[in-house]
Amino acid sequence: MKVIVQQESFAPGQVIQTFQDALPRGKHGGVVSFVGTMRDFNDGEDVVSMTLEHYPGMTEKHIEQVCAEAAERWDIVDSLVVHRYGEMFPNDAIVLVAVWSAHRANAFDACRFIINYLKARAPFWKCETTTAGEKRWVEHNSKDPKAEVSDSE
Amino acid sequence: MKVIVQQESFAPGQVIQTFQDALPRGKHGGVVSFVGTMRDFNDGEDVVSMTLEHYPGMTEKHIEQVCAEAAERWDIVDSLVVHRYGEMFPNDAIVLVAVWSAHRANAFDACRFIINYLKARAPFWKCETTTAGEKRWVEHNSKDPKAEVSDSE
Amino acid sequence: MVNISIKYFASLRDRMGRADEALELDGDSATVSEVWAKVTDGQSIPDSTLISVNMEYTDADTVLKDGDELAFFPPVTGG
Amino acid sequence: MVNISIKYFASLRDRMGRADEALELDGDSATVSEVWAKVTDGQSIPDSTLISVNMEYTDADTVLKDGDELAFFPPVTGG
Repeated sequence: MKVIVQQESFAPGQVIQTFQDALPRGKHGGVVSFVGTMRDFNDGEDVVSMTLEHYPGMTEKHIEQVCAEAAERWDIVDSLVVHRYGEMFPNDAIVLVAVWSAHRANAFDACRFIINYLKARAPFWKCETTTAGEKRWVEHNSKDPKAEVSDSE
Repeated sequence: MKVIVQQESFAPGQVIQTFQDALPRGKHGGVVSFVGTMRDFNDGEDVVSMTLEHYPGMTEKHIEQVCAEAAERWDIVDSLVVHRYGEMFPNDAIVLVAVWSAHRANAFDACRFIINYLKARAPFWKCETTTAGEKRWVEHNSKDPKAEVSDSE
Repeated sequence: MVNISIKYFASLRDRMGRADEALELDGDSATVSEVWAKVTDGQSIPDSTLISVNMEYTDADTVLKDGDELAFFPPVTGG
Repeated sequence: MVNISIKYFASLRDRMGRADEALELDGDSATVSEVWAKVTDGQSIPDSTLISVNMEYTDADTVLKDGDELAFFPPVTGG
């Protein structure tokens, strides 16, 4: 289990491959991953960049909790989360969740669980800069971070 | 929707990135992918290489059918499948399924559907070569390729 | 006259000792199981054998038409 | 004497005009809502505000202990 919260941009495929090359051989049959990408519009306006603020320490702690919970609930080989903070640009990868398992059903379930709970619980806040130079906080619907979450929103 | 059945090895992350770079901008919020990897043991014996036989024409046709069905059932932006045939070696990627969508729930569901039906329907057969030089066909449990499938096996 | 082609894959090809063959059916038509009996000297199709006609899955009762591509193969193991 | 630190994030930091502060509580203890009233001249915590103490989510009735790190922030929007 590895959780990385970093400012630098990253190439999801490369990060997955490097992590996978270090896994014990022959134990996993596959990897399921989710990569979230920055869009270039939101609410009808063009967005030139986005700054992600986070709560250092609490962010890592909660993503690690979610990964540990996934490893308890499903039989998986390993998991990897990379999440950026700071300024980023359209089409940048924001978040990567990857889960390796012997049976793919577990990897699908665990990967989905991790990204859903990460989105509900990990303290990150998006602030967009529009082409008009306006900065605005992205406001989502209020959600209890302790509640059961889904990915239907 | 793109289906590639090829003999050459491929780097999943690179293939995903190249495909994604050509997608219309701003329509998808993320990509869910499954990558199946060749293991280096099976049934307790070390496997040095594997040869995947396929039914040219029928293989592509059935993977395309499965992708088209996924696109009907879920609101997705695009899907990509790469599947190898011929000789491959431990830790090689055998299959990649990637699905882009605006809402990640659809990408998870569609990706899982595609790999499950691909595994049940696409005419591929694995033949392993063990360290003892023995060649053997991998036999799975019999399954009706027309039935509803799951990923629990 | 009904002319068909037959393909065998994987372990079934090894068992048959050939990858494909052409067959001319005497009557107007024949089912898949009748064709199998013909190419194996009267045997019945082994359990779990999969059958396709013109690259679509089908069953042993399917009646073959002129020009059909019939295939027999074991359960698939891709992905 | 109870000394705590408070952090504000995102739109709530903009609104408070500060990112963090230290607070010495007069009595033996205070709840999160009492602390919020103290730093905002008697207001109540806005709807949908999230609260953490020592980096764990909690609610407004939590009683603070000496050395606690309290944080207020809007709904999270990562991932």
